[in-house]
Amino acid sequence: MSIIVEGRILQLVFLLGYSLLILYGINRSVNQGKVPNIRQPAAIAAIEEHVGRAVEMGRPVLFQTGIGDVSSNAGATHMAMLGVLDYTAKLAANKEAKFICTTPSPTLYPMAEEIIRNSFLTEGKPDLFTDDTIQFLSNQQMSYCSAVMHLMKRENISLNIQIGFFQAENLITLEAAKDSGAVNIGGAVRTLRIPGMAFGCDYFLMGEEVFAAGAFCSRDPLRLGSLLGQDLCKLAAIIVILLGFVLVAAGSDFLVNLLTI
Amino acid sequence: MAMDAFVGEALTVLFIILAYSYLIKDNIGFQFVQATYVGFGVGHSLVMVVKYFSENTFPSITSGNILLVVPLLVGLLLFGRLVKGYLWLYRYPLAILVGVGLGLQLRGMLKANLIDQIISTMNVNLSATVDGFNSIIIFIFVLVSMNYFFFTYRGRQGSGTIGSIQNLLMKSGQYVLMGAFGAGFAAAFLSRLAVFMGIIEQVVTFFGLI
Amino acid sequence: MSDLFRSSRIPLILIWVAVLIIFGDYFFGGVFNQAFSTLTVEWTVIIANIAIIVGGISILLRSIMVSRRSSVDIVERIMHGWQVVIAVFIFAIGTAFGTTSGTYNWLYTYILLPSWRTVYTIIIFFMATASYRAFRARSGPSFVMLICGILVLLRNAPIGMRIWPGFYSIGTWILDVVNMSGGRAIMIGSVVGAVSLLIRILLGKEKILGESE
Amino acid sequence: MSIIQRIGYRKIIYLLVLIFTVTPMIYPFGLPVEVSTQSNDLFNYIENLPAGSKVAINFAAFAGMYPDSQAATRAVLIHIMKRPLDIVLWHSGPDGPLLFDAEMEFVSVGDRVYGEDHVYLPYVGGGEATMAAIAENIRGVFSVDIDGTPIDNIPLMQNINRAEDFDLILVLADCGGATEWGVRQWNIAHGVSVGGTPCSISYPDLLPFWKTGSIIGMTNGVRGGGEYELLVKKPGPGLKNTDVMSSLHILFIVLIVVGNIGDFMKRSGGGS
Repeated sequence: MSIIVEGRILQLVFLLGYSLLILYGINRSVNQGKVPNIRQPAAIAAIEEHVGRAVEMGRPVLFQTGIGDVSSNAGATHMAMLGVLDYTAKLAANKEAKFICTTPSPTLYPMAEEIIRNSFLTEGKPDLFTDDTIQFLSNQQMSYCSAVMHLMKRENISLNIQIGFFQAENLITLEAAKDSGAVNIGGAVRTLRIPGMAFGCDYFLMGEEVFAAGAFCSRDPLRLGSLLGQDLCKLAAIIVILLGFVLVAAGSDFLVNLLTI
Repeated sequence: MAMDAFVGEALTVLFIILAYSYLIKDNIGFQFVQATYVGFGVGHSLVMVVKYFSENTFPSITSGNILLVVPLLVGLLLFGRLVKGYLWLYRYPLAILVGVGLGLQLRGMLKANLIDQIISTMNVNLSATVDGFNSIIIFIFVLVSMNYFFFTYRGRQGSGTIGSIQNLLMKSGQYVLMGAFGAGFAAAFLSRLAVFMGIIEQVVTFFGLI
Repeated sequence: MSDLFRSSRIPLILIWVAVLIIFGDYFFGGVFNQAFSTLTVEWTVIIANIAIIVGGISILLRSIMVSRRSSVDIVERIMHGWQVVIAVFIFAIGTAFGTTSGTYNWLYTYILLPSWRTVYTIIIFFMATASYRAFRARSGPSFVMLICGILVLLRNAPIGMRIWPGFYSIGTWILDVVNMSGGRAIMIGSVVGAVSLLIRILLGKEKILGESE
Repeated sequence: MSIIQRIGYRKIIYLLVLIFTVTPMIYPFGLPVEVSTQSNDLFNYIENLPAGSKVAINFAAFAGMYPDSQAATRAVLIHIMKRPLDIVLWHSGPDGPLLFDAEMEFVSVGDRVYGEDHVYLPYVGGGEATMAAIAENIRGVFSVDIDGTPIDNIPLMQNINRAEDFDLILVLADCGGATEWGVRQWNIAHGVSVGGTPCSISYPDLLPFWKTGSIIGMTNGVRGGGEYELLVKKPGPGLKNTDVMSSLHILFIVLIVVGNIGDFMKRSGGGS
């Protein structure tokens, strides 16, 4: 019979179709220069507003990088976090707000330091980078929590940003920030981490919004292009569902059977 | 109770009290417990992996499949990550792990996460039963929630009917997703609660309260 | 020549080969199946288990480094030192006496289990204080989340059914319909994200193979 | 309000958590549990498996989170050991072997013969790739069983090579994705049905797989344990602690509601 294993033909069609849509998005943005513009996510707009507020109140802004787990799918979350870090550091340097970044991760520490240094440089304010701008507190989960809680109280922070790969300790730091009167802006990709983040934050990004925010902040044509491709893939899925619904309502399960050949 | 069991139970209760002393203030007792479990955990996982290799892989190399030496050697290149200047060696076995890992995950997701979910969503049963009602609700909720995750369309979403329809779909998608995460919070709480009950039960039985 | 090996060009080719074998086996079977079996059964299982050893040793090496650095405060240095000592001690006992021996079982049951589970459950206390202090219904959606969270809590608690039987059916409905629909939308999105990530890796655009030297 | 300010709301809430946990342990009021559809499906599927069917068990327990699915895992083990099924069990977490031995003290093996009715294979790491490798060629991954006996000498393992030789795979005590690996590498790739006792943090993410049929049934953490204990009529840790579960759930709901009302009054009253 056909060379493709029976029952998997449509899966191959979806795989190739999705790959082409994403390549189309990337090619259109990177090679043809038509970079898609995406609306500023609400949480990123909130960062801008609250960094301004921090300057007025003379209280520092805190950015946490999250745990540096090296598993392959967390890599994409780190890239998005570093994009937001770059965006926030430039904002803080531009408005001359006191900026503090804490990390429990030895792997993320050098990457974050390099990004903050460059951001301050491009904004023409390299002297803002002091030695407590980025602090490696401890790679033990709970010791990191208590260190961050003390820092929040001591520095009397007005904004706490936690967008990235976090584990259970994010609840502790969110509550400590709320306790010291700060605004929480957070983001989590994994579904088991989103409820804690959603409950504790004033503004937050859920699931793929974290990647969209990272792409928006880094303005990298490749990521923005792949976002357009991903939207087209989701649109294709919605169209197939709608088509299937109409057929099922009309009593024919042609599409349902087609999808399983 | 046998002597070593009693000493063991006493030690367990001591560890529990030391650990929960963190709630009053982060202290050396707590950090000792945390360092113990991290160190013990690493030691234990190394014991178990070495046990697997010594009983399964090495015998099958010596007894028959001599070719297994090649993946073993390639695997040892992973140690390049620990030696300054040899990071490039580490990338060869890592490439295999990344390629196999993502490949296996994606090929399974195509049916489990995509096609099966699409079929189950479109397969609405229109009978006037609770099940029928639920299947229509699920159909609407899935489409609306998917609408929340459109990023590039939102760029052109200005005024006019299309813009407001899109906004309405996205807003209602947000409501469905937030309801779903409320259920997620209850699950996360239930998960830790059971472990917590076991700990408190150990302390309570040790002091003979029940 | 040596910088060809140092660059990530050949590893990228390895990723291409692995992905082609895996999808080849899944969609076409036949000759791919033998390559797939060798790749997963003989290669990946061994490399993945060696990765666990490398991961464990890198944690210990980092602890040794921290415990030797004078800028770190003394308590943390001692604790990192203790971490390495107990890891080596447990490894020695485990390989010498075997994990089914009495002493190993005793150490495991009365030292590892309580210390791991207590650190894991401390979050319950913080969930309680966060419930009181941080969980706020600020907007419409977060109000819906709070209500659904409470309704599922009432469904999971056996007492919920005693207060009002409706709590069980409403909570189950939220799990089986609302949570399932939201989860399904995220699932479909995760497939799209995985395809996009794989394509960016195959194009060599993702820094997944670590920084160059 | 000065007392609360002086001691601080945190310490008071910590005390409340302790009180609401210890009291129902000392004075249990014993409430039954409703059995959910998913737990029922798992029970009926195992109950209706014809005699001599082969069941693979991936014991995926991790020391820290095991108590959450321990009650359900014990109840399923009791149930499956009673039925005339051939069982091949292996471990995907380093803590598996020790936790499994401790668990089997509560499970009677009846007149089963080791090596003919059930086999325990060792721990092997490697996550989803190893799960796929076992499905492809179990003899390539394991040369010996957990006691070191070569697989070729074990009668039960004679005609077992691939996932297709099994009728069901149970992923027990999974808290980190092992059930999803089972769905992707055993159900999708080889057509074997998946059942399991996941801990409740992974339960909501697995519901869509139950809806599409890849997962035939599953329990929901400690609450599912109580439900399955009812089904196998063997009370255990699940049913014993239902009252503590209830009291702590109520405490949490009260804290959330009081926190929000307080905040609402302060905002509308003080207008801050």
